[in-house]
Amino acid sequence: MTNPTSSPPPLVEHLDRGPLTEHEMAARVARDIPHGSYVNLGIGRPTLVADHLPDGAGVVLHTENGMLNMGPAAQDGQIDPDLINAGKIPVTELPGAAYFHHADSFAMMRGGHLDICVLGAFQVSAAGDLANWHTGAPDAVPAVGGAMDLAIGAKRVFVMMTLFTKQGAPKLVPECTYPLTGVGCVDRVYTDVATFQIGPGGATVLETFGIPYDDLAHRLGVALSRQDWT
Amino acid sequence: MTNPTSSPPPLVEHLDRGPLTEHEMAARVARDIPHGSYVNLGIGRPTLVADHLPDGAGVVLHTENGMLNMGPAAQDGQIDPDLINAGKIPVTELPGAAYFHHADSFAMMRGGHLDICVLGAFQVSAAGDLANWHTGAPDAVPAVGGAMDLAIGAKRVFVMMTLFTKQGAPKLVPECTYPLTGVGCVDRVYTDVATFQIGPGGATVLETFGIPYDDLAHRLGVALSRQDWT
Amino acid sequence: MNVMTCGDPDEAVAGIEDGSTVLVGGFGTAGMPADLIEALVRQGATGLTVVSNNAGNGDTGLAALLDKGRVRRMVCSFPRQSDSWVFDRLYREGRVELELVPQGTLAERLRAAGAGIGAFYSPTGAGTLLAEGKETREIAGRTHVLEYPIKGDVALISAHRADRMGNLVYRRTARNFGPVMATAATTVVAQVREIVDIGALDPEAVVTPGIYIDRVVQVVPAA
Amino acid sequence: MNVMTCGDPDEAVAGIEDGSTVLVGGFGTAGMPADLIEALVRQGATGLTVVSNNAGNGDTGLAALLDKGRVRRMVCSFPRQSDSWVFDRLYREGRVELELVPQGTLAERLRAAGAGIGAFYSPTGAGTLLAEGKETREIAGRTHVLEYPIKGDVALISAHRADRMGNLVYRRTARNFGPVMATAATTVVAQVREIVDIGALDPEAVVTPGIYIDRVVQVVPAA
Repeated sequence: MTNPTSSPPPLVEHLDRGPLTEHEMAARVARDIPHGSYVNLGIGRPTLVADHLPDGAGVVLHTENGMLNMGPAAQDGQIDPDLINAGKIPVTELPGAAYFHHADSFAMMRGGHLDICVLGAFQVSAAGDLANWHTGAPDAVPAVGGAMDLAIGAKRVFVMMTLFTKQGAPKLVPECTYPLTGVGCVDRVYTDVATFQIGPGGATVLETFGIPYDDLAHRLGVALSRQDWT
Repeated sequence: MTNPTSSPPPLVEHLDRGPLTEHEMAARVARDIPHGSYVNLGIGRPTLVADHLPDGAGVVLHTENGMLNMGPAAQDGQIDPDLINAGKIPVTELPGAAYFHHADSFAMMRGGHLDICVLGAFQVSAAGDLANWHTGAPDAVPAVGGAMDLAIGAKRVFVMMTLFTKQGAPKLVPECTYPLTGVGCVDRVYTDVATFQIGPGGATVLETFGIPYDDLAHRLGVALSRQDWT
Repeated sequence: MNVMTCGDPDEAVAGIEDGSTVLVGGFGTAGMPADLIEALVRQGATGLTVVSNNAGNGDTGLAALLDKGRVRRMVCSFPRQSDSWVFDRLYREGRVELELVPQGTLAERLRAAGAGIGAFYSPTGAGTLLAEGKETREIAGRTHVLEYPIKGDVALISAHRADRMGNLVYRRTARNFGPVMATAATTVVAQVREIVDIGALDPEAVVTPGIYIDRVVQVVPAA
Repeated sequence: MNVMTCGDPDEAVAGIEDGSTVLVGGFGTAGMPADLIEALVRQGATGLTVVSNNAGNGDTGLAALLDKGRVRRMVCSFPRQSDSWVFDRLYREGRVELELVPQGTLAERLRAAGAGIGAFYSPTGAGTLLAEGKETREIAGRTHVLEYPIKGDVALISAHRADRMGNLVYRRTARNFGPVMATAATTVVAQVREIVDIGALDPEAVVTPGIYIDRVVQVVPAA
């Protein structure tokens, strides 16, 4: 496998369309998951990625509560309280599944055996720091779950999020202001208006959706780079 | 369970007989294994203890190569190369057995879940230090196996050995001269001529076989104590 | 030692002392030993430290135990859930302490307690709030956090089947924390759906060997 | 990633480089990947570090690899056996290095490599020759030794059955080091007695999930 994070492809500006919908973002992430990968999809929006993996992709889904080869969400007649995903949603089992306990499941994750995990985020820094577990609000009940293990465990960490908050604040930032989940752990950021690669030199824009690179760079308060066609 | 190591019983001198044979030593050890104990028997002489556990003793044998509820040595028709004990001897499986890998097996041991292990020894010190893996001879190929894990892992460590070498040197010593297997780990020492309890105050003689206490104390260069009938 | 087969969950939790650290299995409701927790509520022990992935759902189980003021301290990874209103209230009122532990670190600290590991270095949480005040060390160019074992006085777990030696098998993702918690407590109590004869479980498929189990009780599964 | 089903053991060990660290499963001959070791002898890689519980029996397998001078260093717990004459000779002649590791520490260091644990404190070996030069720490009144992971470039293991995703089940005490070594190497090669279709193994009884396995080869069991 060649490592797609090593040398970014030339920038593509998709200006004939608007920002990606949630499902288009999920499809965009799915396109970057190599055949046969072992993948953990975080709770919430990243779960949608499963719906966009083509038949025969050979992708094996891990759920950190102790299973490989997890199938789609259970339909009415299939619901089994003993078979849930990390979001506690009833799911199904595919042929070739395996069950294991929590220490083994997180050993698998922490030991770097998962090829990719896809996570949501409040903020990602240009250095790849991730903040996705805690808003830092004083009255919030903090809860971390497996977020910190996922952030540092997988071979490649993909973040999937809208690029701006509802209030218009950028979520790709020079430094996270929310409490961190992991330091320097993010490899790619898939958003509605652009896809970023995070590397030693910071954030490189791979493509934009409905916005030219220069406008994007202007809206974000982060140093960006781009690879031009040569 | 009351802890038999806490207050030694009064000394019994068996003077109407000679030293114990190997099988009598094994039977003596077996007598001190409570009903339902989980026990690991070291390679060699300690293996004999299994032959002296009464029917219905409910003792479950652990073998550190990954099994609980190990049965007796395999007879001709029963030999299965996949089923061996820690001494690499073909054994059998009893109903209620369980198999596990080496990390789990030694976690069980190191985590203090085995009630008793019975080991051979080159030397035991009055402070309970054990030397049973290496003579220290310069041309010896060193090999330790699971000895150090067994020595520190079980709730109680019983040593079974002759009290003197063939040359007549005591094997219960003020300080071990052979390289140590574990520090302060031995609880009981079962020998052909006496049984010792090792505690904070050193070695207490529980019983002798064919030798009066005073003669034993004279032959051993170790401070001993005894509990008299009150 | 010998496994005790209990007649009901109340017998199974008898003797749990005030101030105990109780490990409670389950991830959400999967693998949650609901009958044992209800019995613990009846049993009355208080001042408990409860170690569990979550901090109760709705008004039953752990939530009921919390609501009755029996829990001094929760050690968990994900207390906040859509229906964790009891914990949320007590936490905001300052009536329960919380030690928040990343889920994998929680599992590994429990394993360490069961495996006789004195402490371990993990990269999880390095550079975050949850590593504040903890010792760190650079190993192979990466910051690691020193983590210590979590040992329980009691573990309450749920499994699918037990044999009369206490060997356990689980079912699907209900396995979760049961096997590690079973190794990490002085007294381990398992509720199971069925107790089978010795020899009825496949020795290759036993997940928790009976050596870890002290008490077993068969409960009728909720319909 | 995708598991490669190999036609024969030679294909399965192709590409192992000089100077590699090779983890070799088995305890004595149980679980020993004999066909893969023979193929490694033919393959020719040299300057190897071999991590295995024992250091070869008789004149075949690891003993043959040692005899051909391919092994620079052995990491094992019990090299000396009644029939380990090849290792014994090379060791006495100073032609092979030995790192002697207590058996449980060997297993746990392999697990640590697979589980992303940077280092751990173990009470095993404290105060003995085998802890000399190692960092120690008092934890809960007991001396612990700091131990680091053992990671392999390649692991050669033996299992009973594999499915086409690389899920493995073992048989009886032949399980031994296979499951931990499978987690601890960059490339993991398993020889099995039978390859079965996906779905033919009980998901509750899979011991090594396919995520850990890179290559599988079916071998004919010795009669």
